[in-house]
Order: sequence, then structure tokens, then C-alpha cells
Amino acid sequence: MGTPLKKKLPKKPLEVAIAGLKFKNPVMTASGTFGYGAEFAPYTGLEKLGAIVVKGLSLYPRQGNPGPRIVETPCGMLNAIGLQNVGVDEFIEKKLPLLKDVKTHVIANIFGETIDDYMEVARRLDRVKGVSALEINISCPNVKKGGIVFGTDPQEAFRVVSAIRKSTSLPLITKLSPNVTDIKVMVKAAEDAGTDAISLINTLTGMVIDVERRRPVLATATGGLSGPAIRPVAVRMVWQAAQAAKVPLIGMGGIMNARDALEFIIAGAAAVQVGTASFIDPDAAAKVASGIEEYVQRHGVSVRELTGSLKLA
Amino acid sequence: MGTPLKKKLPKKPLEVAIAGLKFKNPVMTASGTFGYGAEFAPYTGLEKLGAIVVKGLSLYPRQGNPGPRIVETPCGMLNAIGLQNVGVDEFIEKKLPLLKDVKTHVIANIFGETIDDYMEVARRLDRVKGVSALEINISCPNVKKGGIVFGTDPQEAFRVVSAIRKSTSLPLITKLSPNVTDIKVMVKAAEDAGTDAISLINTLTGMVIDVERRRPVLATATGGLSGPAIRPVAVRMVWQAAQAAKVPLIGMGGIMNARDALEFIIAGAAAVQVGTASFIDPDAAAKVASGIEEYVQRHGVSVRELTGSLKLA
Amino acid sequence: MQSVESKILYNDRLAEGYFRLGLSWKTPEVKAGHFVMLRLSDGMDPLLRRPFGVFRVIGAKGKSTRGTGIELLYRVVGRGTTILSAKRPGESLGILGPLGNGFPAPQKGRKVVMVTGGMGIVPLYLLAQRLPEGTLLFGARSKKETFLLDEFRELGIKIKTATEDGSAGVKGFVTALLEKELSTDTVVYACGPVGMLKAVSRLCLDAGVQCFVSLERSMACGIGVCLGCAVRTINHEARENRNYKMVCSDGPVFDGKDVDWELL
Amino acid sequence: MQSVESKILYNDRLAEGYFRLGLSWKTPEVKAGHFVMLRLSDGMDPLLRRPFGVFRVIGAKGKSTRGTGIELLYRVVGRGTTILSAKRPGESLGILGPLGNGFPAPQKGRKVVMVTGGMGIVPLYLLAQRLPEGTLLFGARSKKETFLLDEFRELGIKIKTATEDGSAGVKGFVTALLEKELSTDTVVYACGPVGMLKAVSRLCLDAGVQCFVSLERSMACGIGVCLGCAVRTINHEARENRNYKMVCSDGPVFDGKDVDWELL
Ligand SMILES: Cc1cc2nc3c(=O)[nH]c(=O)nc-3n(C[C@H](O)[C@H](O)[C@H](O)COP(=O)(O)OP(=O)(O)OC[C@H]3O[C@@H](n4cnc5c(N)ncnc54)[C@H](O)[C@@H]3O)c2cc1C
Ligand SMILES: Cc1cc2nc3c(=O)[nH]c(=O)nc-3n(C[C@H](O)[C@H](O)[C@H](O)COP(=O)(O)OP(=O)(O)OC[C@H]3O[C@@H](n4cnc5c(N)ncnc54)[C@H](O)[C@@H]3O)c2cc1C
Ligand SMILES: Cc1cc2nc3c(=O)[nH]c(=O)nc-3n(C[C@H](O)[C@H](O)[C@H](O)COP(=O)(O)O)c2cc1C
Ligand SMILES: Cc1cc2nc3c(=O)[nH]c(=O)nc-3n(C[C@H](O)[C@H](O)[C@H](O)COP(=O)(O)O)c2cc1C
Ligand code: FES
Ligand code: FES
Repeated sequence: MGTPLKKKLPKKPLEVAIAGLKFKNPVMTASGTFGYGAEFAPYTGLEKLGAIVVKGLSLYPRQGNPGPRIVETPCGMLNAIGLQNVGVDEFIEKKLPLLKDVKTHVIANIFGETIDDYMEVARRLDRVKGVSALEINISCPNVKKGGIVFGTDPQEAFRVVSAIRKSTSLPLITKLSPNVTDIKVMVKAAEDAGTDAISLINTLTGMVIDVERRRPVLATATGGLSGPAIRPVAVRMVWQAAQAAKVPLIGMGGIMNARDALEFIIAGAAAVQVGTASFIDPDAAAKVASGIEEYVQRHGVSVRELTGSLKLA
Repeated sequence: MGTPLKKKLPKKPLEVAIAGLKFKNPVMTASGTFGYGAEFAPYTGLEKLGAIVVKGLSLYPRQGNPGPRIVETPCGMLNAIGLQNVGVDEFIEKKLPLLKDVKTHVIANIFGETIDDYMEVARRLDRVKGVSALEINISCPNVKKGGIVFGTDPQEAFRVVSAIRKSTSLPLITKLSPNVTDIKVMVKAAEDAGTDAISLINTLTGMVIDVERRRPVLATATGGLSGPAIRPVAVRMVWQAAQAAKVPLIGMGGIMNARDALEFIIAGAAAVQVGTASFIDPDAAAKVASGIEEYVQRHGVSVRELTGSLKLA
Repeated sequence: MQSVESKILYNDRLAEGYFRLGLSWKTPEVKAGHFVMLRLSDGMDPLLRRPFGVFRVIGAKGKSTRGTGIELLYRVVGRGTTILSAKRPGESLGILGPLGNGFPAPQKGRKVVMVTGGMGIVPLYLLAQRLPEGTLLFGARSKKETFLLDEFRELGIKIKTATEDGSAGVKGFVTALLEKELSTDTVVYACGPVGMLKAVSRLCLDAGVQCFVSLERSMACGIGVCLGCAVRTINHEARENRNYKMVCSDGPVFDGKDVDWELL
Repeated sequence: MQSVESKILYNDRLAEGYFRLGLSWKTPEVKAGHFVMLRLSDGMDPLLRRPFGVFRVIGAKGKSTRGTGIELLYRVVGRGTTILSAKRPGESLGILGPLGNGFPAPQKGRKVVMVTGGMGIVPLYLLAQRLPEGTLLFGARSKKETFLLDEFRELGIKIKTATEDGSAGVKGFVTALLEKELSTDTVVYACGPVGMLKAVSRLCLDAGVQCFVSLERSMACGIGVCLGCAVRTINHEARENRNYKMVCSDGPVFDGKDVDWELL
């Protein structure tokens, strides 16, 4: 199967360019699943990664939610961490320096509860050495707007991304929520606001109930569903987004191995992120990268050529 | 755990009332997963079911989609059957009579490509002996409106349900799609249009790619995701719908056993439907019913009391 | 038809990646070409049952002394079959069956030619057991991929082999062998890779010979209700002449001339 | 810390639902209170690894001749542990560890009292092995639920039992035993049900005795990155004095007085 293309494999067949940056391979870690990066050094080769996307950063340190914060679900997990993080300043001072000798890109994932929050975080990261790009997590409720989620309302998404665009010269990746009727509308909103790339999907909102106690298992009632369970939805959304997008896409959702990652690339993603899989195998992302390399060699086709190469009947 | 309530268990603790009908227990089969009912007679006791919901019916027989129509996914499956069915007339003449001696409700699931289609199917089923209610599948593209899906646009949902409301005296259950930003808006639309009950969720749209061939596995590219993978999303949506709904809810999505079904009931469903599980065990729905009975006895609480009994922190 | 738990009597490795599975089962009558759906894991992944043809009935009249039931033969190709290959005697599996239409018995006086390759040989054994005589044509890439031939020989079946590399029998495709066997009183039963079935079907159609093929499709339910395992068929009499049949309940055996091979 | 595949040396049933698992592992140094995360299935369901305390180190200096590595002790409570209980010697498991902070060694001259119940006994064995002497207080509902006591006795540990039904030791809760053991030179190590830990902690706090508790929480990563296993702790010096610590990486052992028991 898969007749190998006869033509010559281009040089650096794994390399991809997104938002003006070159990545040695298309495999990044997903925010919130890889800590601040250095935690994984004992278990994997950080330099094997195309990029490290760190835990979402806010203006001030955040405590996060009470426990239980996680619960396993069929082929997946729910989390309600509550975006616990050390805050942007401590990240810059203490966490980022740990990665200074690691030859890969570091992407800072950021969020806020108001547009001002977002802008200020972006501003503080601007021109910080060692930060290659910002990924904007818009799956947060806008507290000023009565909790409406930035990521499910195209106007709010446009406003927050436009504002950040003005606060930083760093390349911007807008990370979309899957909890929407039409992902293309969100793609358009982010593009209109000047994003350089789009990543998707964030978690699907889910809930697990302890029927013996008749209570939600998570202290916050609902949480975000990740893992292989959501992969078919994620691949579909990346494919739909690819029909509309002008900027490059970064696909994720349930990637456990190279085969899974290739689904996203073929559907239209220029790169992928590995999330929950890193909990099960801290070397998962590096293994995905080497598996893609094997595929690329076997098929004689570069990742750039594979992107969006899906053939419909 | 689960301190049993001290008070007396009411008579018929499994019985529920929905849309003016009494169901002996809250367990129904989900449309498209139980054929026209009689196919399961060799494997299960049909009378143990609260209701049988039959495969979606259209005005004329439909051939359905080319294959492959199904593909397994992590803890789930995608289907793109294309709503193949014998058509409403043959259903009434040939399929329904096979259930005439089965002492349970039969609910006809209906769909169309235009509002007129829906109305005509509803009209033909009106006053047909042996049909207790209609379940309206609004997860279909409206061909007249350029393919916009009835189930993701509240105005279209309102229009189609209102029209059916006028074509039949049968109780109406509107079945909602989960592929929306805000399920409450859809609940409201269906209620405003006069639905007697709401069932949810239909399948999430998903896609699987054969990376060796770089083609979608399904002939139609995308399909509907069902099975345990989607359960956390389904429970969450039922819980959200319950905050808004005035009419009773029927919950489904990945129910494999009584524990799963109880999640939906506690979240706010008056009854549940068992879908994909019937493929894995044709006796699954009956087993769910007996498992709920065991729970009800053990906890000394009726299903009616359990509905919406979720305690938040 | 029943859905029960069945004990594993044996699960023996035949060759690298090939296993013989004995299942204890007080089965209703099994026809040649019937299949069963097995539940391979207690967990939710893999979720769906997997279809396997019945190789033979064991016990009572059979030769095995290890119990009464059925014997299956399977090849490890993915997650479900990998899990299956690790199961041991005494463990139990959910079994649903017997399912499908099975091969129609040959009419009196017909010369039976069976054509196969790979695991397609499984349902033909039960057919062969019930035949007074017949010929089996086995197509494979090389000698290594031929198997069970001695078992068929013991039943008095004539065996002819075609291998692509010539390492066993004639060099080339099995259809070359088939061509020589076809006469007006022949009936052909074929099970194997879809390409082979298509070629066999075409050959038989051209020669005016009746030909039954056993098809495979991914399945969810196995009992005709999910409508997942559709193949398009041609109804040569009707005007609206193309429609979908279910491999699990209308098949898996179809008359070769009724299958719309374009869509397979 | 490492993430490797490890061979199962033995997986012996101790009692109904209780197993001893020997894993071959060229492990880095293991401290008392360390735990490991095991990958129990190759499939995606169950998806996450499961945490288990290290019971003891085997081989080299240990008594077992079956191999070098670690021994775990587990109780079958759900899907993962059911799968684990069916594994046989020779099969392999993914192992990640050793993880956590472990119990701090007792200061010289301190009288060590260990308090436990149920599987909480697991990490205390390694602690006991490395102690010159000590006392173990075991609380259970009935005699049937007490176990491993002989193993501790062999180490020269004094054992006292409390059962709710009085079928072994004194009748009542283990805290009644503890009360009598507490003096200013005592240090308490506790692992067991959360209710017990809370009661033990309060008792020690009131008596001004240092008390270390080993906590359990559902875990996804085991290495402090998912932030899933949070417990709220009290920093007695700081003004913003409540914050979340991770059981897997800041713990599982905490000073009892620092845990915000309200939220557990
Ligand atoms: C009626 C029928 C009878 C069969 N009889 C036998 C038999 O006697 N012996 C035997 O070894 N196999 C038989 N098969 C095929 C067997 O069902 C598949 O090999 C099995 O389902 C693969 O499961 P898996 O989980 O190991 O593979 P998966 O991990 O599900 O898939 C691995 C590979 O196998 C392919 N595959 C999966 N399911 C099927 C399927 N149903 N049909 C064809 N290809 C599939 C996938 O596309 C993939 O390439 C039969 C199939 C049918 C439909
Ligand atoms: C640091 C640590 C050390 C542990 N050491 C041991 C040990 O030495 N021996 C031992 O038998 N067990 C130990 N446990 C508990 C063990 O991890 C759980 O019993 C196991 O994860 C259950 O998996 P399961 O798939 O069988 O159960 P599941 O099917 O996941 O759940 C079954 C039941 O167990 C509960 N449960 C699930 N995971 C946990 C968990 N992590 N902690 C507490 N309850 C849980 C669930 O709420 C549910 O009620 C330890 C847990 C931790 C956190
Ligand atoms: C425990 C956990 C924490 C997460 N934290 C963040 C976060 O801080 N910011 C963010 O944008 N996404 C966060 N995510 C979402 C992931 O980055 C990713 O979008 C999602 O998990 C889907 O990918 P996966 O299925 O591969 O995990 C988190 C996910 C998990 C499981
Ligand atoms: C093969 C298949 C066919 C289906 N056909 C229909 C249908 O005709 N009408 C409908 O309303 N829902 C249909 N559904 C959706 C189910 O009724 C149900 O809403 C969905 O599968 C979620 O439940 P489950 O996870 O328990 O299967 C179908 C689902 C499957 C898997
Ligand atoms: S497998 Fe369900 S109809 Fe054939
Ligand atoms: S389990 Fe992930 S932080 Fe503790």
C-alpha cells in the first residue's frame, strides 16, 4: 500500500516553517502536558522536539482549582487544573533559563481573564530571549464579559487576538476551542485579527458523575476532555479548518503515535502537538517525531508535501 | 458510600412519564442501533425495554452511502450509514407489525431533507397503531437551504419542529445534535416549537484517515462518533440542557452499562437510550434496565427522584 | 443464533502469526460459510467484536477429543487479533453466532471448484468436509503462504497451487488454474483477497459458470442492524437495479455476478 | 528516575484480591515511600498509568532468588488492577520511577511509630527494614483485614492491632493505640485511608508530635507536570498561606500539620 513517490525526497524532509519560524520537525508538546519543559529532561531528548510549548501562563501566579482535578474516561481523561501556573514573571526568571541550552523553540502559551491581562502577559514576553512565539489560549472565560468564553464567540476571539497583536512583535499562534458549531468562523476571526498560525483543538468540555455519591467527580463539575477518545473530532476539525485557513495550522487532540500525528498532517496541519500521551509515556513526543521520519523516508515525501495531501474519493 | 435514603421506595420505582406516556423503565434503544426491533428478538427480551426507538425513517426508501460506512476509533466508532432505511410506508406495512405483540412503546425516529419531507413522514405515522411517539432527528442537512444542518441552527430547528408539531398529534421528542456551541439555545428552540421532550446527544462529527493511502477511511470522509469515547461530552450536555429545559430529557451517548446510564439520569435525564452498546452485546439495553433496578433498590430511591439529583459542591 | 460466553479449549500457534482457536460451544447447526463475532477484550478498546469464519465443528463427530464446539483459524493482523493470540485455554470469550447465509450446497452432479488464498481458506474447509469430492485451487505469493493443504487432501480434495514466484505449483495467478477447470457443469466457491474474488467472478461470468464468493467488510453488529457492512449489488431483473446488501446478514456469500465490483 | 520496560518476575496471589508483584528492574536507589507508575495495558483503555508504592527491593541484598528488582503489593479494586492480576511472569510492563519524595529518615534517638491500615502498609515496610526498631500500629475492621504483620515482626518491629469488631488486638480505632504511644521524642509515619490519616494528624498536632503522612490522589503523570494530583497545604509562615502541592512530586509524604484536611 501507499505507492512510494518516485521523485527525490527534498532536503530536510521533516522541517516545517510556521509564522516565520523554522522547526526541525513538526512535533511540539501541547501546553499543560509538558510542564515548563525541563521536567522531562530525565525521560526524553528535548532537542528531538520541534518545539516545547509550556504550561499556560497568566499575569500573576495562579493556584488552580481544588481537587479532584482529573478523572480517567474511556480512552481519555478530563482535567480541571484551573490553569495553575507560576505566572509570567517567575516563568521568565526561573523556568525559561532551564531551557537555554536546549536547541529547540520554546513557545509560551498565555491566557487571561480580561483582554488587558492577555495584553500584559504578551507584553512581558515580548523580546524575552528564548521565547520564539506565543500561543494564545482563548478557551478562557472573559470575567469582564460575565464569563462568556473568548474561544466560542468569534467577536471576542477577534478582540483578544487583535489586542495581543498590538502588544507584541512575537509570532502569534491562536489556539482554538472545539466547543463550537463552526470552526471555520473561528479560524476567520483569528486570521482577521492578525494571527500568524492557528492551533487546534483544545479540550472538549465533559463531565463524569460518581453515581454512588451523586456528585461530579471533579470539584469543578466539568472539565476538559483529552486523549485518543477525541482524536476523530480533532482530525475532522483540522480538516474543516484547513478548508478555510490561510495561515498554517498546528493540529492536536489524542495523538499517541506517529500514525495518529500523520492523520492531522494529511488533513492539513503543518505541525502537530502531543498532549496527554506525554503522561503515559514521557518520551511520546520524541517517538512521534522519529515515527514520522520513518514514514517520510518510506514514502519518499516530505512533511511539507504531506500537509493537506488528503485525497477525497 | 451513598447513604441509602431512609424513606420508602415509591411503587413502580422504575416507571417514568415523558410526553404524556408512561414507560415501565427509563431504558430505550437508540435509533439506528436496534434496527426495526424484531431483529433483536433472538438475543434479548424486547419487553424488558422501556421503549424501542427504530431506525430513522424517511418519506421514501433510501439506499444510504457507499462503503466503508464504519470504522472503529478509540473507545468508539464512526458511522456514515447515510440514513439507509426502508421508508415510512414499508415500515408501517412490514416492520411495525412484527412488534405488535411486544408490550413496550415503539418510537419512530424520523428525518427529511426538507421541512416538507419531515411533515409528510410525521403525517403518515400519525394515528398509526403501535407508534407511541415520534423522535425527530434534526441532524440532517436541509437540502433546500443549501445543506445547512437543521440541528445546528436554532431557527431552522424551530421551523422544522413547529411544522411537524402541526402535522401530527403524536408526542414529539426532538433529538439534538452535540455539534453546537451552546446546547441550551437548541433546547429553547425546540421547546418554543412545541416539542414534548428532548433527546440528546446524536453523534459528534469525526474523521479517520488511512495514512498509508492518504484517504479518509469512510467513503463520505466524515461520520458520526458514538460509543463510550463521547460519554463525558454527552453527560455534560445533558447536564447543561437540564439547566434550561422545561420538558423532560432523554439522555444518551456511550452508555455501556447501568452505571453509565445513571450518570445521565442523575445529570437530569428522565430516561436514557442505549446505542452502540447493542452492537457489542445485543442484550445490553435490557441489562442496563436490570442494573438500574438493582441500584434503585439498593439506594431506596426511584428513577423519578434520581433525575437531576446531582449535588454540586 | 445466540450470544453466549464460550470457554477457550485451545489456542495453538500454527505458524508465526497464525493460530487455531478451539471454542467450547453447544452450537446450533453450523453451515459452511457461517461466521461468528467474538468479543476480544473486556475493556472498551478495542470496542467492537471481530468476525471470524468457522473452520470446523469439533467434538461429537469431529476428531478432537478436547471438547465440543467450533474451531476457528486466524491470522494476527491488528490489535484485536493480538489480544486474542495471548488468550489461554480456560479463559472465556463472548461469542455471537452462527451468523450469515453460508454457502449454498452444490446442486447434484456439479463439479465443485474452490478458489482461495490466505485466510480465505477457512470457510472452505467446512464446505469441503461435506462434499463427496472437489478441487481446491490455492493462490499465494510463495510456498510459505500456502497452508492447510494436507488437511484438504485428507478429505479427498484435489489440490492445485499457483504461486507468484513459482515456489510451489504453477507460477502465476490462481485464475490461470481456474480457467482450465471451468466447464458448464462447474460451480465455483471462492473466498480470499478481494482482487482475487473479482478476477474469479469475472472469469466465471464470462464462462457462464456459477460462482459464489464470500466477502469481508468491517463489521460492528454482525446481525444486519447497524447497516455498516454494506456492499453494492446489482439486481439484474429490477430497474432500480443497484442497492446495498449487508455482508453480515445478506452475505457473506454472494453470487459473484450480483456484486458491484466497481465499488469494492 | 527512569521510564523503562520491566519484566514480571512473579505475580502471586496473597489472598483473595491481594497480589505480590515482583518486577525485574535495575533500579536507581529506592527510598521508603517512593512509588512507581505502571502501564497496565497496551491498549488505550485504561489509558493512564497507575501508581503503586514500593514494598521492598529484591535480589542483591534481598532474600528473593527470583531476580533483582522491586516488589509491589496491590489490591484489585478496578479495571487496571484486574488487568494487572491476570499478567504472568515473563510479560513486561512499563515502569516509571522511582517517584516522589519518600519518608524523611527519623532523626537519631527518635522513637518511631508507624500507623497504618489496608494497603497503606506497603511503603512502611521499606521504612521498617531500615530502622533499628519501631512500633507498627495496624487498624482494621476485623482480623481478616490485617496482614503482613509477621513480615514486620521478623524485622523486629513491635506490632499492635486495633480492630473495630475486636477480632484482633484491642477493639476500636487505631488512634486509641496511638494515643498511648505519643511522647515528645516520638515521630509518627502514617499511611492508610484518608480518615485515618486525618485523625492521626490531628492527634499528633495536639500532642506536638511530628507526623508524616503518605497521601493518595488520582494521578495522570506521576512527575509533577499535569498538576492533577493537587492537595491543598498550609504554609504556616507565609501570609498567602494556602496553596496546592502535588502529591506525586511534592509528596506523597507530607508533614501532617501542613495538609489542609478540610479539602481532602
Ligand atoms: C465474515 C468474515 C469472516 C472472517 N473470517 C476470518 C477468519 O476466519 N480468520 C481470520 O484470520 N480473519 C477473518 N476475518 C477477518 C478478521 O475479522 C479481521 O482480521 C479482524 O477483524 C482484524 O481485527 P484486528 O483487531 O486484529 O485488526 P484491526 O486492528 O482492527 O485492523 C488491522 C487491519 O485489519 C483490517 N481489518 C480490520 N477488520 C477487518 C475486517 N472485518 N475485514 C477485513 N479487514 C479488516 C484493518 O483495515 C487493518 O488494516 C473475517 C472477516 C469477515 C468479515
Ligand atoms: C502514591 C500512591 C501509592 C499507591 N500505592 C498502592 C499500593 O502500594 N498498593 C495498592 O494496591 N494500591 C496503591 N495505590 C492505589 C492504586 O493506585 C489504585 O488502587 C489503582 O490506581 C486503582 O486502579 P484500577 O484501575 O484498578 O481502579 P479504577 O478502575 O481506576 O478505580 C477503582 C476505584 O479505585 C479508586 N481509585 C482509582 N485510582 C486511585 C488512586 N490513584 N488512588 C486512590 N483511589 C483510586 C477509584 O476512585 C475507584 O473507586 C497507590 C496510590 C497512590 C496515589
Ligand atoms: C492536564 C492538562 C492541562 C492542560 N493545560 C492547558 C493549558 O494550560 N493551556 C492550553 O492551551 N491547553 C491546555 N491543555 C490542552 C492541551 O494542550 C491539548 O490542547 C489537549 O489536551 C488535546 O490534546 P491531547 O488529546 O493530545 O492531550 C491541557 C490539557 C491537559 C490534559
Ligand atoms: C450505526 C448508527 C446509526 C445511527 N442511526 C441513527 C438514525 O437513524 N437516527 C438517529 O437519530 N440517530 C442515529 N444514530 C445515533 C444514535 O441513535 C445515538 O444518538 C448515538 O449513537 C449516541 O449514542 P451511543 O454512543 O450510545 O451509540 C446512529 C448511530 C449509529 C452508531
Ligand atoms: S455489521 Fe452491522 S449490518 Fe452488518
Ligand atoms: S500526577 Fe501529574 S502532577 Fe501529580
